[in-house]
Amino acid sequence: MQSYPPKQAELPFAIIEGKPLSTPPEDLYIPPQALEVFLDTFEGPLDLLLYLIKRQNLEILDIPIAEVTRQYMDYVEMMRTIKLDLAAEYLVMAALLAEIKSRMLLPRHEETEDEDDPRAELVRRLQEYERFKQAAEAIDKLPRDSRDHWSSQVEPLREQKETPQPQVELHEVLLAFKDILTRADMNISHEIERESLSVRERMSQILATLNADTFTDFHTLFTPEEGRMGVVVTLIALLELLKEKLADIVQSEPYAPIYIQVAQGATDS
Amino acid sequence: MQAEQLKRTLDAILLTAEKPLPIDKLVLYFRPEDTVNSQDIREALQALEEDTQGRGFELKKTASGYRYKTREAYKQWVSRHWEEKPKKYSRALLETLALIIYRQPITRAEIEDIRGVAVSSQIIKTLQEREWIRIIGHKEVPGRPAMFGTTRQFLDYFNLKSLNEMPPLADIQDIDKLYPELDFSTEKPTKQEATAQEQPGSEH
Amino acid sequence: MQAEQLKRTLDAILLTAEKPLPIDKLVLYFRPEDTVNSQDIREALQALEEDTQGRGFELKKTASGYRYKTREAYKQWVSRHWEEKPKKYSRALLETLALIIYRQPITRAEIEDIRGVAVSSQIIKTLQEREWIRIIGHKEVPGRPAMFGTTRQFLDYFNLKSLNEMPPLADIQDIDKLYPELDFSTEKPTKQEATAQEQPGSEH
Repeated sequence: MQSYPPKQAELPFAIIEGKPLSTPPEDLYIPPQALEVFLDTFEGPLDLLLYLIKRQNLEILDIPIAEVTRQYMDYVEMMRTIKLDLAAEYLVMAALLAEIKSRMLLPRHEETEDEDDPRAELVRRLQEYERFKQAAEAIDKLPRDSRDHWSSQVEPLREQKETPQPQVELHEVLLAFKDILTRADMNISHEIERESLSVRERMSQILATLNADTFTDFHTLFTPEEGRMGVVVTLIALLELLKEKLADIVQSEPYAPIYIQVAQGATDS
Repeated sequence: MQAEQLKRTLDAILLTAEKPLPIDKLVLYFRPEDTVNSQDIREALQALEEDTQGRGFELKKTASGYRYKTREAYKQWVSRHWEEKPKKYSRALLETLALIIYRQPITRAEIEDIRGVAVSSQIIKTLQEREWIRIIGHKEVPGRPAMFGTTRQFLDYFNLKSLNEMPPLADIQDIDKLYPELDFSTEKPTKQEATAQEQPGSEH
Repeated sequence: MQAEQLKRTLDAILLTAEKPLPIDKLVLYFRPEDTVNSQDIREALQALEEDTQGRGFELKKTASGYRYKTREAYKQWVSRHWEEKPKKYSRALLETLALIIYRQPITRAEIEDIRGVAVSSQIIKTLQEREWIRIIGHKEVPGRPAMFGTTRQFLDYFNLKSLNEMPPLADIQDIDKLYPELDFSTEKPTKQEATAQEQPGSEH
């Protein structure tokens, strides 16, 4: 084909293997419904750029910067309009693209011919990122423990000797829990503290009592000797189990005995 | 499935089983298209038993099923695995334990959710072997994951009569209040504190 | 100890080991009166390896030593032991891991530089808790950031004897050579590194 005249100011929409393209292929765009999962889908601006380039079957070494920039900006704009929390990195990249675009629009002078292509640094970063993206995929395919094979669990026949168990102080457990609370967000920590321990404990006790195949009489779950407090705790625990759908309550007709059973299909271990 | 392939498959299953497996459980490891029945399994197990003749382990049948065990003759050497001093429990194990204490009944996925990282099977296994936690039921969600709770042995070890004697969350959070930069209760501080004052259960 | 007895003893030891065992650790399982040396063990291991030919498991040698593992061919059946599917790792985690593998020692900032996006603390924590990575030093720049590297456990987990067994990184196309007709600078043509293949560092 004829050699393409090097006109800096007007880039065609895309150059694929030296051929200028003036109309965009059909499958350029991420469908709008996919926008919601945008931030989950892309591992950052480099990943998004790679996607845009690959979708157009463009040569990474010769990115039509104007078009890619336009698409990239479109996404960033859409992200912002639906108020997704856009990581700052996306905006930094937007600025960089805009800068490269403007530099490419500038006519080049003879005396500055040793200047690099303004895209070179970006291309280098894209290529570098792509290598590790591929490496990550290769790593995921390596056979690994507990997914592709498992280590022997053969039961040892051993001499009767007491092996000392690690000692634990209660405050160590509490310190560990404090750490969790510190790390967990408000939502979770709030949820944790709403429920009282005695109710939680009673929930476990009731669940352990319930038999999968038979009904348990409502009354037998209560121990009057525990006093009013204990009965109330049992009742709250029971309600909590019902609420979390861990147990079912059954009454065949009004005034008939009330039975509790493990939630449909559940079996006690 | 061919007899030879069945034998090797059973070999792999038995090698990694954490408890003895009876034939009716072993059948469940196979899909319909494997066309494997109890009789096939019985025969394969017999073949495996013969194969282990010259080895350091054997196929033991007990009341609850089949399991590979090392042979008596080698127990003296095998016991050396446990000659080291007891190790300390990891942070991950203590955090998992704390969550089971305060959030029981709780599934492994829920623990992972709060901790934000995967909980290794080894941790759950260690806690179960120590008899500090046990499976108290299964949650009615896809996969029917096991729910864990604490045991009487756990209470005994820590000299507690009941979980009520565990410090309430308020106390644990007080430690946090010394470090306000941890932005623990910045969002809705009053609601947070109001609830935190409650003793577990006592006000109900 | 006779060769045959040594072989079976090792068989029993390896079947019940909770981690891979190297030869120098295996030697410690024997008493002086057993008169067993490294060379005896090496030979016995080789014999054991041959013995597992027709079985559902194999003797795997990884960075930390020898361990019996089920063969991949049977994973579909063996995985039935567990209700839950094995955890999938996110792309973010795998990419971070890839960078640590191939570019160690590397700081978090350097990882973020190449990925073009922040690395969450959670990912680093998960990788550390799995003991796949560890801090191997601090970079002598302001802030002295931690530098990460992979561990022996990582190699064990992925059944590698050394990092050399990792597939090499993909080639980088040379930007200047491929498109000479583009208006690239002709003055300094090979700014890009010409060496395409990169192996991860063999030491860790």
